[in-house]
Amino acid sequence: MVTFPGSLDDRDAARAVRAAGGEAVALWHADPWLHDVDAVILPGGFSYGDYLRCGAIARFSPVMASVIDGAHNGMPVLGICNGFQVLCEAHLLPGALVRNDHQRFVCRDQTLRVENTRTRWTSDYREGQEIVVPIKNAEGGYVADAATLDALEAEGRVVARYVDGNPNGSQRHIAGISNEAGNVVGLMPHPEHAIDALTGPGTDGLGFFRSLLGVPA
Amino acid sequence: MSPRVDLDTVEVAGETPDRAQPFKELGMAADEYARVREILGRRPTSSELAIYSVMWSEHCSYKSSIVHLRQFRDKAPATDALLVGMGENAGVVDVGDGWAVTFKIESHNHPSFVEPYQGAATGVGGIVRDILTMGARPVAVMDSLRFGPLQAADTGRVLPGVVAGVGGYGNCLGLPNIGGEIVFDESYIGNPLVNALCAGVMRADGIKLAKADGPGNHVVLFGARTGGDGIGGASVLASATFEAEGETKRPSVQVGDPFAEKVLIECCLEIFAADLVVGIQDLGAAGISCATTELAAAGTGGMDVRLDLVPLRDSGLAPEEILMSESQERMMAVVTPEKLDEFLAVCAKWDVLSTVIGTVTDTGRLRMTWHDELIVDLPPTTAANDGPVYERPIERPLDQDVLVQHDGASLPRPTRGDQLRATVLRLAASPNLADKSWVTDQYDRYVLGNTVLAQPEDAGIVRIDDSTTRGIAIATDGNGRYARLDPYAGAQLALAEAYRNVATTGARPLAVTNCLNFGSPEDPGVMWQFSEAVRGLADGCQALGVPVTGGNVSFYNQTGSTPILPTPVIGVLGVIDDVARRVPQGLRADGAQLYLLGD
Amino acid sequence: MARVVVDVVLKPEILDPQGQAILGALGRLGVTGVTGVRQGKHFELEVEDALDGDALARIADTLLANPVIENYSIRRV
Amino acid sequence: MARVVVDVVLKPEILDPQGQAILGALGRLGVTGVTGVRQGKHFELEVEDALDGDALARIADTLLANPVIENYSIRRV
Ligand SMILES: Nc1ncnc2c1ncn2[C@@H]1O[C@H](COP(=O)(O)OP(=O)(O)O)[C@@H](O)[C@H]1O
Repeated sequence: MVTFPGSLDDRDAARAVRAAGGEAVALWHADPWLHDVDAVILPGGFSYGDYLRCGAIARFSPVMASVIDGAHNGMPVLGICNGFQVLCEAHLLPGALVRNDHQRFVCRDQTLRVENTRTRWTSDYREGQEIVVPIKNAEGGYVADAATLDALEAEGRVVARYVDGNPNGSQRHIAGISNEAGNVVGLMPHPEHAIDALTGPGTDGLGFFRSLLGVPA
Repeated sequence: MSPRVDLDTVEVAGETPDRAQPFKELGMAADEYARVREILGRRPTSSELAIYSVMWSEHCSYKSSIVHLRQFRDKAPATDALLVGMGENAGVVDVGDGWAVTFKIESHNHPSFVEPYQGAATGVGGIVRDILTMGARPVAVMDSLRFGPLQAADTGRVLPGVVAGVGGYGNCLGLPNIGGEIVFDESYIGNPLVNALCAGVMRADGIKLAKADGPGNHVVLFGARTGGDGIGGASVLASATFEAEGETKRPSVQVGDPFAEKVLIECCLEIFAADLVVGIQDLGAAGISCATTELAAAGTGGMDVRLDLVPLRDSGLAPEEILMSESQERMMAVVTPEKLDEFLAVCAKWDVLSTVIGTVTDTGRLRMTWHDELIVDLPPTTAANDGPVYERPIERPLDQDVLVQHDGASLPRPTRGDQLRATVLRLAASPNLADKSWVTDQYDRYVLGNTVLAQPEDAGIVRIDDSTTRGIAIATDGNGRYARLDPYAGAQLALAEAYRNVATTGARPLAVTNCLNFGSPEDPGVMWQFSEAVRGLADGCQALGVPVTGGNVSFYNQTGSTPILPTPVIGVLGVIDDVARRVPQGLRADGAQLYLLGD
Repeated sequence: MARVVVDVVLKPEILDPQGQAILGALGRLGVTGVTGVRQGKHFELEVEDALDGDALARIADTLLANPVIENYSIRRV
Repeated sequence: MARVVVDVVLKPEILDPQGQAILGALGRLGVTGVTGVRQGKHFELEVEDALDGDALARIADTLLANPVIENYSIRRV
């Protein structure tokens, strides 16, 4: 679990990892050593205040050099919200995330359809399963050129889509995508806020963390 | 920067007793100025005048309200829940199992009118630092807002910026917003109210206080650099003393940097965990003037400060301006020599600028130098605690009787079904009653993973930490129309509503905070509203057995001679032993029975 | 039809957290030689030729910039 | 010492909700004659004279703009 200055949901994501039965290890942005972890989560928040562009500055932190290496070597990496933005800025995932079409920050419970269950982070779900997970972002609209979008769809790399209303103007209702190998996933919604019915809309988000722990590395 | 040739030093002040000083422009009365001269036995230097003028302002000294606010202490019910009472940055309440909670509400009304986004954002930033200063991790924010009618042009300008500012700053800090209010009324055109509440959690043995104890200890300024924010007043001083032409009036707008505050929070929490400070104070409205005088007054009593060491954003700032700057995201700590290195190392880890600017002394004097020249030499308690106190004239307005006579009995009432239907629809569509998710959906309520109740519930609940089942419930309420009709009862109704909202979640109400938004204290009618509201609140708290732990007064909310509706906003905090047992509102089961309690 | 560019920058005395963050990032990237960064907004407007300078100034003043904290410049390109 | 301006704009094919919103607001304000608005970013850099064009392009390319969605222009002023 990486903490950048300005990360906010790092403790939440660590809690989700523990809830799924894993051990959460804190990684610090300035420390390039990944402490021999099996997978990395880039949490939500406003790294470096999200000044300039979301994720643009975090992408250059020392820890990211190691994360990029690891991702290329097949290590599972999940970027949630701001983490998704960092992954796009780091070119581990194609496209970019731009300001919501309605221009406001939006926080709400969102229904998603899981479309690709072959990634390291989604194998615990059924294909087509609908889940409810909070979203909260101001710059969550996924954009890419038409060729990239077509390729993502053709290769089944759209991991999840928004159903019942697109909360931010994301192209083709994309809520999350993966890289070709399926080890790197970026998600705009926050599964770490849906692991306990007491503090979230339900427990639908746990599957992302369970998926990782269920598949042998 | 080289020392100023015509620096107004203590020595110069002694030699030029008759030099005219712009105390009026700084909002100081002639007799207040005379008292400063009496305290010092000479005329103040321009830097000393800067300090006294801000510390004795209504905003910092509560000079018009303090005689009334004392009732909160005098009538306080006996309670053993109170760990720190009124007078500190925020009160602290014992919530059991060694946990303590601090909470407070504060206004940022005028700045939000001038620059809605930044005004609201820095309002949130300021109250969060107040909570942090007590040694607590901030865990939730709430906001209580008042605007003119939805259709008014002023509302169209102010409202979107205020909501975006509250959200922008709070979301970026990673603090869940768990509730608040938004009310529309004519009287708030040109006088929007932006009251922000923050709650924080700590171990009861980890409370930090704002005091500079221990001669020889270091005074460290850390956080953002000091810039020309909010020093409209100080430029009068600077120009009157060294640049007769005067530079362009500096902006009174403070710009917030939530990212800087977020790292400041994490940095402070690490500093607290390692027990690295003797005392700590946030820099709010009166900036360095307030932090130095209050820390010294509450501690050993003296402090030496080298003002030229303050890191600046704008190298041209004069000492008077540095003293009055309201730059955000700054803190001042008192650190022992043994712990200084460790303190500075934590700051470096978080990339937080930290600078030793002074030393605690036992001289009973606050002394400041500017490039080795003495520019301030005063007894800090005189600035921090012994400000002027006014018994403002109070008079029940003449129109009050007429107003109250209209008890509504003569208003038309719906009698038929279709009329009732139309009335219900009109009420449901009124902005004051309609769904508020268009506002609350702009606030993050999930972050930190401890939010158990939030919008649209009448009270928010957060679990205080995920190692426990214990939680706190908070509600804020206020009704200016009731308070206008009867300020005494209006304040009590607001208290009772917030109290009920907390109680119905299953939490036990423990403590009260309040933000008193009124017109000009120089208007005897307004002062009557104020004194009645305070009396009502104090009596109400006594009857309910919950103490007032802190709050804030905002006067001068008026356009011309027309004040806003008197608007006491009351926050009640309660504790719930097991958050899983909280009671949400709404009917959750088919066949459930409805009961009406009370008469 | 003409194209007009309006650049909006924070007044020099106003804190610019974004510029600060970029400067910090450049330092961490090992880029030397940049000593200051201020971030502002850049607007490109398509306007009819009839729209005069006064009208443009009004647009900049009321909508594109907040004169309390920002300055702007207008140029036709 | 030199001052360099870098303007960053969204590529034409990328939707610009901020520009759209401004256009809408102009309409509501009764301003006619503006037919298009795009919003971008404007950076003012203080740089040492030794910093050459290549170095500036690298800064713009890697940090100030995201080439996936944005174009930039650099000018010394
Ligand atoms: N309406 C009020 N009710 C109770 N206490 C108040 C009220 N207004 C101010 N106070 C108390 O007076 C003290 C000074 O308040 P304030 O100046 O707002 O604090 P700060 O120094 O953090 O700005 C605080 O302890 C505050 O809680």
